[in-house]
Amino acid sequence: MTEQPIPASPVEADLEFMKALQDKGPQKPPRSQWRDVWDQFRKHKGALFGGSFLIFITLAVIFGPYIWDIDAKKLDIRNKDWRPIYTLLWDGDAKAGWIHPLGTDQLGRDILAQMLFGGRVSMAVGWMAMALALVIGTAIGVLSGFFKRMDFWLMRFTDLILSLPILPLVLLAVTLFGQPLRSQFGPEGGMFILIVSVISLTSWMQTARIVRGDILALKEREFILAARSIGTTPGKIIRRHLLPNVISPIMVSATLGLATAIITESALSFLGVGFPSDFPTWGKQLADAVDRMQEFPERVMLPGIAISLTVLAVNYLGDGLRDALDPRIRGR
Amino acid sequence: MLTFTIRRLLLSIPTLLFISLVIFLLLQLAPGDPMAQVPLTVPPEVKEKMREALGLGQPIYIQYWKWLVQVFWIEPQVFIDYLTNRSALFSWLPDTNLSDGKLRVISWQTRSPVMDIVIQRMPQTLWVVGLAYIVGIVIAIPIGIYSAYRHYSVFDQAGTFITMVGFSIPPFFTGPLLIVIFSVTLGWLPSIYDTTHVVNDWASFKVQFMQMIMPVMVLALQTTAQISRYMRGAMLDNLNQDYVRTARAKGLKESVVVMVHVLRNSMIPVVTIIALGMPAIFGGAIITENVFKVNGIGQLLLTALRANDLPMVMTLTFIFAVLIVLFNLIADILYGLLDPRIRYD
Amino acid sequence: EAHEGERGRDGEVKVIYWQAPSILNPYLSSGTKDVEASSLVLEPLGRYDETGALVPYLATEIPTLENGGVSEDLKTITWKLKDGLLWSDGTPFTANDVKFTADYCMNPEGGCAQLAKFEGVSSVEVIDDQTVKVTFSEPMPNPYGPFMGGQSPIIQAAQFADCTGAKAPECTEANFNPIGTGPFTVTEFRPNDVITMAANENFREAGKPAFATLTFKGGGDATAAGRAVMETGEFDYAWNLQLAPDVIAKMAEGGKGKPMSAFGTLVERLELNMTDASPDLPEGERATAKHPHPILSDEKVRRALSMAIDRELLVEVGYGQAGRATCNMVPAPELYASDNTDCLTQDIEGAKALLDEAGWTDTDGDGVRDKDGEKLALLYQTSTNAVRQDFQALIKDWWSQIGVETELRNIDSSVFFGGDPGSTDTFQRFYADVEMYANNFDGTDPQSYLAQRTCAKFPSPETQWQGENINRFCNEEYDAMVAELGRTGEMEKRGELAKKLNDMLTKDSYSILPLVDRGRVSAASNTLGGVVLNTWDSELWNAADWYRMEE
Amino acid sequence: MLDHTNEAPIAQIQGLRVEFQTKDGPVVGVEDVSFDINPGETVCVVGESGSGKSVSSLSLMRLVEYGGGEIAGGRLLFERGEKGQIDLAASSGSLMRKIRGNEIGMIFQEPMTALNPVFTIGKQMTEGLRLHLNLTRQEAEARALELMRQVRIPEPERRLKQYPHELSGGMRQRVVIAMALACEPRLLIADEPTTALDVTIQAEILALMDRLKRETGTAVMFITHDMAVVAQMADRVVVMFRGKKVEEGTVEEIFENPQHPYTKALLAAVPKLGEMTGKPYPEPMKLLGSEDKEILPIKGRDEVLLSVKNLTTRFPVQGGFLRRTVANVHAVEDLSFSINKGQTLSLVGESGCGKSTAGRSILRLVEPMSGEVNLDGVDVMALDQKALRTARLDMQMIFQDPFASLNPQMQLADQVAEPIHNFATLKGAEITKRIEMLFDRVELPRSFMRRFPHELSGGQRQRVAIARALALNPKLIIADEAVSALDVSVQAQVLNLMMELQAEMELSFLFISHDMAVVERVSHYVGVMYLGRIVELGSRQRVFENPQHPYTQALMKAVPIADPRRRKSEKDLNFKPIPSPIHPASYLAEPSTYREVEPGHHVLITDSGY
Ligand SMILES: Nc1ncnc2c1ncn2[C@@H]1O[C@H](COP(=O)(O)OP(=O)(O)OP(=O)(O)O)[C@@H](O)[C@H]1O
Ligand SMILES: Nc1ncnc2c1ncn2[C@@H]1O[C@H](COP(=O)(O)OP(=O)(O)OP(=O)(O)O)[C@@H](O)[C@H]1O
Ligand SMILES: [Mg+2]
Ligand SMILES: [Mg+2]
Repeated sequence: MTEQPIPASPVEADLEFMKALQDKGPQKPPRSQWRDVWDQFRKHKGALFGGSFLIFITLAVIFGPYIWDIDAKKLDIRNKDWRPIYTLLWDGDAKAGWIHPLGTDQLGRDILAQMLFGGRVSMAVGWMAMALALVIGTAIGVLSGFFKRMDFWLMRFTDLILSLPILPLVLLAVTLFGQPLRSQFGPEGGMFILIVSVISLTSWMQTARIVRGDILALKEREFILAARSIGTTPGKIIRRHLLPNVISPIMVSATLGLATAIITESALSFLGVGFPSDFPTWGKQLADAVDRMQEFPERVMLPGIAISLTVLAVNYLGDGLRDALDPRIRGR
Repeated sequence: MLTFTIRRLLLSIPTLLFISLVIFLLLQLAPGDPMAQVPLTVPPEVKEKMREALGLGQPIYIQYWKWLVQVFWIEPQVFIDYLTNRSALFSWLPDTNLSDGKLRVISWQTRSPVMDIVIQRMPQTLWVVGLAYIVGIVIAIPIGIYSAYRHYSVFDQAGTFITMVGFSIPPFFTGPLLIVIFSVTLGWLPSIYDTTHVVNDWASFKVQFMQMIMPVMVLALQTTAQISRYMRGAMLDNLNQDYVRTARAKGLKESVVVMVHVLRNSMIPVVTIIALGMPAIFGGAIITENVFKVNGIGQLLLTALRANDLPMVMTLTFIFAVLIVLFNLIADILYGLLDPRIRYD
Repeated sequence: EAHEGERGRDGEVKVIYWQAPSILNPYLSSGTKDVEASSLVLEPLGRYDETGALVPYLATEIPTLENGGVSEDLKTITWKLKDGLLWSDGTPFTANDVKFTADYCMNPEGGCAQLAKFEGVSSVEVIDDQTVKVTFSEPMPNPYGPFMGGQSPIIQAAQFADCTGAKAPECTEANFNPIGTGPFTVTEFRPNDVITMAANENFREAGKPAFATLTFKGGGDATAAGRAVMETGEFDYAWNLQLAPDVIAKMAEGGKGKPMSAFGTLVERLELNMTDASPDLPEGERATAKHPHPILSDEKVRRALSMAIDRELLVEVGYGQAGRATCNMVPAPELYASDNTDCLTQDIEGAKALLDEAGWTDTDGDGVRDKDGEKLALLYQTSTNAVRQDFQALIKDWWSQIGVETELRNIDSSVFFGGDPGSTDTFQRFYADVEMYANNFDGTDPQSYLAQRTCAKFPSPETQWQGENINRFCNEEYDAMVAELGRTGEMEKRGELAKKLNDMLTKDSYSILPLVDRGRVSAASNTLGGVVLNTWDSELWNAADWYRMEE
Repeated sequence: MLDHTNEAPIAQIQGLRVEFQTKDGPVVGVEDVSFDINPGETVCVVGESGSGKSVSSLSLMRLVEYGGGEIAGGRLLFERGEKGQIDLAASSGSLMRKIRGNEIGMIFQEPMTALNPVFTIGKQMTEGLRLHLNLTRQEAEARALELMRQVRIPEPERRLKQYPHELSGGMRQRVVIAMALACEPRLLIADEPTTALDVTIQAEILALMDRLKRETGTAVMFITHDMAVVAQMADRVVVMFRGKKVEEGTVEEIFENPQHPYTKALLAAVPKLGEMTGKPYPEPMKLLGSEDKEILPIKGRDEVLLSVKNLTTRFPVQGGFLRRTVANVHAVEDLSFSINKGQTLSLVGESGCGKSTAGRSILRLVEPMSGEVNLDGVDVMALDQKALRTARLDMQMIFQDPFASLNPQMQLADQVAEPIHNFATLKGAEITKRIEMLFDRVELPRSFMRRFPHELSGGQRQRVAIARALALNPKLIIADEAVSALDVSVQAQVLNLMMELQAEMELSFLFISHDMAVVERVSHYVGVMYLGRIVELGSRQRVFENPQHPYTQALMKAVPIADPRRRKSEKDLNFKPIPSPIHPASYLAEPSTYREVEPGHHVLITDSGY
């Protein structure tokens, strides 16, 4: 107490301590919420990488086909089996050149064009299926967590879907809805809708379970009771109070969901119920190239790396967004 | 706890009946024909006769009812007969012949009882898929623990990276890749799994070990990716709890604090996640089994699907559903057992 | 010869089939994998050899008109069995077993998969222990259906006595472990997985088989099977490697084994739908004779489509050594194969001219021809399979060069080839304009194969979409000629007729566009001797002659 | 105060400085703090939340490191008896592990979370014993049992085999104390050991610690922000403020002659039981720094706003195979009272006696089993769900934990506006105006409207909760432990705010609390609850000055008084454990009958279970 720096006037000092006893507010001036989110997000290096990569790949697959305007489906059988340009580095005689920087496949289709176009499809399927699965999973999870009466049956419904074999399901969907969708949206559009629906309909269960668990815990929190006491309707409680607080597990599911969707799409092509055969997707390129893995490793590596990097990017982006969207973490 | 278990078990019976009905209808509605693999040289009239012999002409509800009776009434009788006649445990009981002359669930492809084949397939599935699950868990848990303990360290980042890459690469790529490297190029490991191999001494164990490495590793990669994420999350949740500080204030070693106090709490959610993943083991791994020719349940399901062998698909799917419902219950019970705060009445 | 010696001297031989056998009774499954696996155990009276010639197995000789085994009226055939034949369980093999086999398959409740082999059989009589006579209700120019080839081997009467009719599927033990006369006996059968076999101690030829045991592994895919034989050397024989030629060539570099190929009657073809399958038509009228196809009914268009295709290139891309470009439905045997080779040269310009001639021109400049406001657009479907998808891509490309727009579609083969009348995606239903698949005929006689294209065999709603005339080709002249073929016993004459029929379907009408005569590629280890690849019968037809050799 | 001055201090903190590395750069937790702890002495460290009390104590244990802190300067001298003096700040990790739990014991604030939920009490107690004293399992268990007896846990044998959640909060805290004492440490650090506990249990624990200190001669560093507790326990007091020590002295010096303005302000904010004696109406507190405000008693009106009759709420306990109700938790049993307009009725009682349930039952946030609730002429019990929602326009609730009762993901303005949106009482710009008005009203700067709850201090958060409750202009506010979680100084301000609002807007409060001093300050009427029943009901003055029911009397005795000269001795305390409110389904609860001891002062005469 001896070393206390004594302020100039004792009265002033008193007042200062008096004020100190009042509530201490935040020292920093308030800022726009989105500025804040962005600032927090920027601090997360992984998220920045993930975000930039995703933007890059999205732009690439959207605009790439206009810039690199070789038709991905165009056959050029005389120029088949080109190697990527970099093979020239160690093998001067390799069949490679700038016309096909990443080489061509066994029918002479340009691999770069296929990657770009295939990425477009894979990304679209991945995002759509993931989004739909999240919506379904979250809805089921919230409903069964929030309404006790529905819980048992919704969870048993989840068990049911978990145990359904996907292959007959796809075949059934193709039979029942294939024709109408084809005539409505064309063969590719129709298949797209079908694949997206099937993938999402069979991959929401994990999300539902996790969300349900979190909702069960959140429901007991006091602010939900508070919301009820001020007359908030259940619908609004769910929308305004519960959902924003389960963002984090949903983000995690989203990350895994995107990967699963891209891979499931390729597995479907693999099993022969996917897109028309001349319609490239990353998954299909990967599956098709497995047989020639030794001769043409690039044909598996390129789509493989593209899928992995996308998934990683989404994962990091998810981490960063989760931190950025949570005001508690953001404040720190 | 006991009443809880019994109640849930009883409630699961109607659930399972309903699930079986849905699966049955799904399979009925799905296109596909058990004659699809019959060569085109066989004329349609003959195919029609073959279909009739399989009982395909009957109305759907009769087919379903038959299946129900066979699965719920006759198969248990067969099991009892087996117990009293042949099993080591109960053969002292008078031999029963409950199932004699009764029609069991017969596969259309093999014309033999589905259950026999399923039982025949169990060992390799359990060996490979089960071991992969265990290996995956054994690898994942330390990774998860250490990543959480050294949160945001290089190790944590690398762990995240590798597990996510592992998760995002499909097994139909990793499988052949390993085969090309280890079987074709290096010649160290067999590329084809021998299901008839019997382990009876050290040498044969080594052979078994060699042929299991690759499929186990491919499958374990996926498990590791998932479980280590959960483990890390659970550890992170618990590392900041007050009781950890209490434990440290007692002067306990850091290893004891983390490996006893924190781990025990973090294992509760992870163990239930692990339990929920168990049905998948019995379900086999369709793609990996196919790549390495392990020919377990997954491959059985795939061939049955390809051949539209409905009794087989139906029974396998149903067994899978039973396991899912059962392990859901087990996960709940485990949660109650592991966490003393939770009590079911 | 090197392979002589005592039975079982060469230890183990390992065979891999990427489709796993599910049953060893060929009468309950006609799946190739099951028939071939069982051919190691069960034997017919005679087989086709690699040239398609008939060779006696359990019979002393092949009965013919010349040797009197076949009656003049073509209504009976009498087989004489070899002396002293024993089943693998040591009991004697008699004519009774042969008769039983026929009864077993012809039982109306049994759902016998090989019933077609016994078509027209009115009775089978046991003359004595060594002689059996088959009587047909109609004259049979080709009486070698029953007991000939891997699909109708003889099963043991004693073993299957209680397994006839509706009880057939219940005899799991018999169906999994049939007692036979072949070189091997089943030790353990794991359905859809693996079969272990041991040499048959009672096999009729001394010193055979050379191998004491045989492991028959099933499952996986063709790539893995090929790899196991040619690259890692884990297996001795891999069946039917349906892989792209460059993939097979790469595998062969592994040096542990080599691919072999042989040709049969399997032809990959395009079927052009003669009826309108447009979804705008009401259900029940789609793809039926009521509505002829608006585009493909014109022979010029069909011809143009055929001319645009470079079949040699297809072979190069998809089959390599294992394929030959062909213009024929019946590519073999020589007696029946037409010399038609017109289609082999691609002629894009000619095709364009033909389309112009037919009135299809590109009026709106979008690269797709049209006529009367309708586009020349086709839906082209096939089953899911890597090579077929490559073919689709190539053909689509060629057709686009002549101004035809093509939409591709592939369907899971279990649906496509399944006869589910409820599914719109079966190949019989043909809700598309063009369809690609492969078909062949059993044995060496194409009569019933050609008869598939008669007007009466249309798949239609009335027949639950069953029927073999897939593209709904209908020509009275053709029907009459098929009837004539059925009455003709003289070989020369039969050959003439078959060729004419073949030409009517292909180069005269272009209603079917044959693409590739598909051979069979299998691989054998460098150390496996005695393998003769045979496409007319089971590939394992001469497993008794296999042996191990030094590299 | 014991005379140990001739001995060397057990612990000397000299110029301690602790820094935390955060994303925004280093943060100083404590700066240049020095004080000594002598043998056998209790040093109380007081100060508001965040002043560095915990950080100082954790530094002494060298546990700050695990929270991301770093001892950046100063010495922590610790006297180890024969082994001499060492500087803890410079000791190795292994030496620290020998000292922790062995020579220095620590008791933490939260009894609910300080114990590992998945290990038995026995395991957690013996762990340290076996480690430090090298005891065998049996020996350790015997010692644990002895310790349990020492801290007076009933049925100690059974407790050792139980899990933490099976014990009540008080028992758990005793276990934590026993654990800290296990190895007979030379120094015991108690970081707010009673903050989370009921008065009665707090009194017991304080008495227990006092006795243990006397019996074992351990030095105690006692951290708290509750001045009443300080008055009860301390020999010497260290006052901390913003990471610095501002004053140090004996307990009498501090209380009777505080030097530092901060200490003075702190003491002024502490409500003292008995301060209101003789005053019929509640009045706001006189706080330093706002002396200029006039203090007026709040009279209210004599019109009944809320009347509750025979309210009973039971929670069914389901069991058995068919999940039938086998027993009931009799949370609220035959409760009757009324609240006048503009007045406050307080419900006091121990944890679990049914106070919250009573409050929630009135709002029908839990469905009562029977009874009548009449709010300004509306029969609340008869309303359907829709009408009930509308009825809630008139009655609002403020919850105990200001952090838990606000949605962490929503901006404050939205949270305050939510009830308005729900009932669409206002539209468009009017809403904004109203929110601004409310923020002004609860004395929050308008700039806070766009913030999130975690960016506010506890008191500010509670103000937001109050603003939300006021948004609809309710007639009745149920304040369920609305100030229990707040710092004294902040608590005083919030209480004053509530009282001001009451005076101004004629609000009625149902004030639920277990803090007798606070209740004395704010209420017109008081109901003392025990096991779901009101055991005594009357005007605050009568109940406090003339408690009749034995439970009320015991409760009053347990309340610590912020005056070092009025310390309670352990002998005064006599608490029975609360019986279980769970009764089998067949149980018939008897109706409550009351005796009117004075006009308006009722005492339960039927069995209360006490
Ligand atoms: N892990 C940490 N990271 C960053 N700052 C911290 C951390 N722990 C404490 N602090 C800071 O150190 C200061 C002192 O905190 P401390 O916990 O000692 O307060 P306290 O007096 O114990 O308060 P309370 O009464 O709320 O327990 C605070 O300003 C706090 O912000
Ligand atoms: N939802 C519920 N289900 C079952 N029992 C409950 C429920 N809520 C409260 N109880 C029980 O009712 C009794 C009264 O609880 P209540 O929360 O009203 O007490 P309280 O006086 O508010 O205590 P505290 O001071 O700890 O908040 C307790 O025994 C409690 O366990
Ligand atoms: Mg503290
Ligand atoms: Mg309460």
